[in-house]
Amino acid sequence: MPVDVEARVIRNTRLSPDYNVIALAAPEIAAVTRPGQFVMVRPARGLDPLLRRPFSVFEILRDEDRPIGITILSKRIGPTTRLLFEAAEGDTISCLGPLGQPFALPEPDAEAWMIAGGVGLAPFATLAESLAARGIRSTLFYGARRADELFYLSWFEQRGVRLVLSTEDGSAGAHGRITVPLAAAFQAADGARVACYACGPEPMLAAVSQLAAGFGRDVQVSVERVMGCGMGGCYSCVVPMKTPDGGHHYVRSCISGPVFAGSSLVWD
Amino acid sequence: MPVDVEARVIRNTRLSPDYNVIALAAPEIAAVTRPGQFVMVRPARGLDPLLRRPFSVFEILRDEDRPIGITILSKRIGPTTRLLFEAAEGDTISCLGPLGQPFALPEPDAEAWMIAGGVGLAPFATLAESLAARGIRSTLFYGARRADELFYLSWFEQRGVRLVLSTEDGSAGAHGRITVPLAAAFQAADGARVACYACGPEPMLAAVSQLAAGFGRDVQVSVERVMGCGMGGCYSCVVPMKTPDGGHHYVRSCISGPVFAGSSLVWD
Amino acid sequence: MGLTTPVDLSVRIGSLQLANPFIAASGCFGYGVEYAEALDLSRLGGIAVKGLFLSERQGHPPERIVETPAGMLNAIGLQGIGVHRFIAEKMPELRRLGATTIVNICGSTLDEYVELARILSDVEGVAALELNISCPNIKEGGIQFGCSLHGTHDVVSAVRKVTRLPVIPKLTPNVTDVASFARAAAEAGADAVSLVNTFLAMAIDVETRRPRLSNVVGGLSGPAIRPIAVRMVYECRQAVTIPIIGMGGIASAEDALEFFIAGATAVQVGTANFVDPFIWQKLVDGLEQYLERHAIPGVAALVGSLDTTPEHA
Amino acid sequence: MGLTTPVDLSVRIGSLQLANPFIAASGCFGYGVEYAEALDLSRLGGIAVKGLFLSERQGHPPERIVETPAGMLNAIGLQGIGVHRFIAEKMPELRRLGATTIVNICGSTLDEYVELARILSDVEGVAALELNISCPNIKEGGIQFGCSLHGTHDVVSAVRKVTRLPVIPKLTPNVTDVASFARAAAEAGADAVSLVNTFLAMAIDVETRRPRLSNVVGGLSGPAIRPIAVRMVYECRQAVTIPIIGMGGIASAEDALEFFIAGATAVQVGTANFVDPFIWQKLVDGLEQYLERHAIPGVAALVGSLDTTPEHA
Ligand SMILES: Cc1cc2nc3c(=O)[nH]c(=O)nc-3n(C[C@H](O)[C@H](O)[C@H](O)COP(=O)(O)OP(=O)(O)OC[C@H]3O[C@@H](n4cnc5c(N)ncnc54)[C@H](O)[C@@H]3O)c2cc1C
Ligand SMILES: Cc1cc2nc3c(=O)[nH]c(=O)nc-3n(C[C@H](O)[C@H](O)[C@H](O)COP(=O)(O)OP(=O)(O)OC[C@H]3O[C@@H](n4cnc5c(N)ncnc54)[C@H](O)[C@@H]3O)c2cc1C
Ligand SMILES: Cc1cc2nc3c(=O)[nH]c(=O)nc-3n(C[C@H](O)[C@H](O)[C@H](O)COP(=O)(O)O)c2cc1C
Ligand SMILES: Cc1cc2nc3c(=O)[nH]c(=O)nc-3n(C[C@H](O)[C@H](O)[C@H](O)COP(=O)(O)O)c2cc1C
Ligand code: FES
Ligand code: FES
Repeated sequence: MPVDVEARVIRNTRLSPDYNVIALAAPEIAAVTRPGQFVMVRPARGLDPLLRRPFSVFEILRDEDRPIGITILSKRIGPTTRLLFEAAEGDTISCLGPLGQPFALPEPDAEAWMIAGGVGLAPFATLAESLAARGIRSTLFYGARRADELFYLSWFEQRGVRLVLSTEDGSAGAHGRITVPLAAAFQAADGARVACYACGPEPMLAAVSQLAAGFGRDVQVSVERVMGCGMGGCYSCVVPMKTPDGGHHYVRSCISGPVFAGSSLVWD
Repeated sequence: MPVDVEARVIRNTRLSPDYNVIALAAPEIAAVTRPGQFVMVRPARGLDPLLRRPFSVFEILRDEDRPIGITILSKRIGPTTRLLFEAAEGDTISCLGPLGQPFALPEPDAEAWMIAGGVGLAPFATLAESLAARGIRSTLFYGARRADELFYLSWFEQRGVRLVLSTEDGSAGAHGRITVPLAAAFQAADGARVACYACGPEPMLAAVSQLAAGFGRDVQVSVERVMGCGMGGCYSCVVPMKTPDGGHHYVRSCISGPVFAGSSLVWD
Repeated sequence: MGLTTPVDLSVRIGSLQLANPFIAASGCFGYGVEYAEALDLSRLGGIAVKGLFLSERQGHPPERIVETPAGMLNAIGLQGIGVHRFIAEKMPELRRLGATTIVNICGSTLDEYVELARILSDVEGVAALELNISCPNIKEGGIQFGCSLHGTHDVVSAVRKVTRLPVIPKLTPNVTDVASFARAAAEAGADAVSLVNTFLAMAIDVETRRPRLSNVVGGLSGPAIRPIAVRMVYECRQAVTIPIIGMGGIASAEDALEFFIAGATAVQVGTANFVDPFIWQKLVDGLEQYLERHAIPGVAALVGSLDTTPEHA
Repeated sequence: MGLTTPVDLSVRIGSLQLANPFIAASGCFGYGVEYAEALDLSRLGGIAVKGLFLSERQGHPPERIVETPAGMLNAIGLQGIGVHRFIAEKMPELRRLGATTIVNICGSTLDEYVELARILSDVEGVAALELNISCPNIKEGGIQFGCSLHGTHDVVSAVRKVTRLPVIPKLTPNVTDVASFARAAAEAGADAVSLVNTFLAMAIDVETRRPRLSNVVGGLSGPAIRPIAVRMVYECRQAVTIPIIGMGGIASAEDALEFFIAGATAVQVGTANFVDPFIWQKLVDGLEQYLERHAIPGVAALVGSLDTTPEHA
């Protein structure tokens, strides 16, 4: 059951000129959020911007194990993310959640691969913690434009996550897209039980889904569509899901997703 | 010539749960503003609220005689004044001015009476300074709802301004409206040369104008009409000015005012 | 709420009694059931469910919405499960939850409206029919009726003949004289009219020089349109005596009050529900407080109470 | 601006050449002279001066404006000094300052429009006539022409006969099919059409239950209406070949670009000038940068360049 919290900003950390991590006091949300779920956020006081915007829950903040809040990893691209970038400690931000279907966690004997492009890293911090709590070995395939847009590397390392990195300019990790090291990993993994998760720009999700399919595997993708309500009310956030007859129908990614089997969607 | 300054908030002092004085870095405006002039202010970043709002220049801030900024005395009644109330040091506020016709200063041998109701105190700090600089004796008749809504009393006293106070609840000064002590003062002033200035709610301006007229005197009133532009562009801010035929025509208070001879306007 | 006599929030729309005058607007609240986990649906005055055709519809490809100043455009294209699946899959839960269900229906032809009305009249728990003759986003449905006085008259009287449910045509604001459409609807036997649907509008991505919506044009809703919607409700109030359900940009009790005072007996809330799905209790509380503060016994006494006498008469 | 070939910001409206496509909207810039201290008026593409009747007009009592979500209502009631005082008192200064002056004229009868056009045709420095047949705020003037196709046609052809100045009827958005009005205007010999005027709207003070404007209703302008205005310009672009002057909520170069791409050859800016009287240089700079960035030689190449082919065709 989603709740709406006027969440106080505990901390706002700028990671780069465009990225920030904002910590929000929202114990009710922190207590029940599962990896892959999201919140609908509204930092504005007046009517501009009007609508909430969806953001993955990045971290769960705890005070001696008691969940006290969440963080959001935000990339500045428009009015809401600008307000999130500029928010000051003590401001309040309206935060509705948790929403959406979480990732399905793998069997204990599988390993897990998280595949992130850019701000698509966001759902994987909570997932990494859940995986670690189950003792599941995990790898983060993480691609970005440049080395200085690869964030939280030590955070993941501290939690035992193996890192495979790539940058478009070659300034860290492999040169190019993350699909290159990923393809090699699929090749090497052979028959191993691997649960794959991906989040990032849609072309990347399409590429990863197709790549996985080529190896007879599936990926849980977290899609990011423009969302009006996040609750199933508006039908704005649809993705084309395959139908048995070879066509597609539109399903609402806010309530049926944002996590889908990559193989179930039509990628164009 | 008005300029538009993205003025940094130097300081924001709350005087009460509704009133604040906000100090803005705006040397270009501070350098040329004359008593009675106003600025059109917009603290919002987005489109809500959309339009600027008019505010009297309250004080001129100086750094060793160099004008560096202005203050605004604001009473919280809506979205803009709420933003002014909540503004933090370092925020920027768009500030267009100086605008409008200033008060006419009296001859050196006259004395001056400033008649303020509530936030109508705002234009009188700069006026008091100008009067003091000319060596003109001045009195502030200042009415408010309660004692704790009488602000800046020592500020005026330090500048040699005599104070006559009234409150609606009798908690300071005379009990009731400021027109009561004012009527007594008119009575006592007899033939003395007095320049009268008034700013406050329109019913008060009407009452003061009529009172003055009864004693054969006039008052320079500063009217506060809803203003769309402050520059003469929109014709929203009109006041009815008497015409010789006993009728009236509408004049724009932003460019022909906000200061008018009380006797020139139609009060209803 | 203090110890005063409780104010009366209930309103009557034809034979339909609503516990309070706040209705979820069609297309903005799914089929209602989506909100059942978050809200007690029986506490809403009513729920106008997503516009239904006879058969399932795919809707338009994304992008389907775009935010605009104090508003949004939508071109969903009436994606929907069709009336039969609605009755089978959604109505049982709506009944169970005690929702006052207003079914918004759309047809490509007059016969389809009649058929939909016939089918829904026999369904337990359907409280009223809202005739969507005003969706700006699809070519084939509704709007050809909504933009013609004859069309409006014909579809309302045809539906009227086949149902005893309250019939509420929903008017488009994209016309020169909305009051004449309210009149046509009333003459054809409508129990009430609802207005406004969205304003036909568009937004352009200047970098790509392409429309932001896949459908090129869409419907503008949200606070931006409120002043126009209030004016249209006011005009209709002068033209007809049947109840008016007002909407367009309501985001607070104060906004809703503008509509009641202009002449609406009930209101719908669409876009603002996206921003705050918990708005319903706030609307009820705000209205209640207002009525108490002004010593007005109930909503009915407020409806159409605008005082337009000149200030200094 | 870099070292690239300078882009061409000039546009042509009939026989009228504008240095850039940004015009101050009528009623939002006084008679122009009010801004002469703050701005170099010759740097604006043009100035549409406040709507003029033959004789002086008092206008409506206050309140005349009220802010609404991302917009404002106005019911000024066309207060004005009349055409004769305008010519005597304002035109000399406008000429001296090199302003491209478009005179917005209003009449209560067809004859008044003709008379105004005749008078102004002989005045040096008048660059064009904008026929205000769309003011929603006054009962007697203009709008009865603007809401009827015949009325629009008649007033345009009558004015056309008595002047060689470019004739630009200004269309109201308060109609079902604005494109048909553009067509009527074009057929009657208009050199261009301008649109949109304001949307008839109202706001209510719920505490007093009185209208916020003394005139009860007023015209909605500002960013709120932009998506509707862009759609209307786009529709007119399909309907006529004469130039379109677009307006409605433009507050940035990007907003203006939506109008050019939708089909406007020039744009007017009203409400945003109240918010930022120094907007003009920003508009020019923003447009210039956009054209350079996209290697578009001039505004003309941008006009009506919207690409509506489906994304995955
Ligand atoms: C389930 C979900 C989880 C998300 N998690 C995060 C997150 O953790 N961190 C984060 O930074 N962002 C995340 N996003 C994306 C985020 O919602 C957008 O960045 C946000 O809406 C931007 O808001 P804005 O007001 O700043 O800009 P807007 O004005 O909303 O957007 C600016 C431009 O980007 C486009 N745009 C907006 N959202 C998207 C999108 N999802 N895909 C493609 N284009 C888009 C808009 O159409 C517009 O042109 C998530 C989205 C979804 C659906
Ligand atoms: C020349 C001039 C100088 C002013 N100087 C000051 C000043 O120094 N300090 C100060 O606090 N205020 C001053 N005001 C008034 C100030 O402009 C308003 O308080 C301001 O517009 C409120 O903005 P808002 O967005 O907070 O509320 P708004 O939403 O603009 O207003 C809230 C409500 O108050 C009404 N309202 C707004 N302005 C006025 C008004 N002037 N008279 C009556 N009702 C009004 C509105 O109609 C609305 O109902 C001045 C006004 C003028 C014209
Ligand atoms: C996303 C969306 C979908 C809509 N779908 C429908 C619909 O199916 N049937 C209908 O009659 N109106 C539909 N509308 C119109 C709304 O019911 C309402 O008339 C309009 O949005 C104005 O109200 P608002 O400003 O409160 O949103 C839709 C509106 C939106 C925003
Ligand atoms: C205060 C005000 C006064 C106006 N007066 C006139 C007028 O005299 N003649 C006219 O044709 N349009 C008039 N308009 C309409 C504007 O010229 C313009 O069409 C409308 O405001 C939409 O543009 P905007 O959103 O940029 O303001 C007026 C608008 C406002 C806000
Ligand atoms: S965002 Fe509204 S239905 Fe998904
Ligand atoms: S405020 Fe616009 S003319 Fe005075």
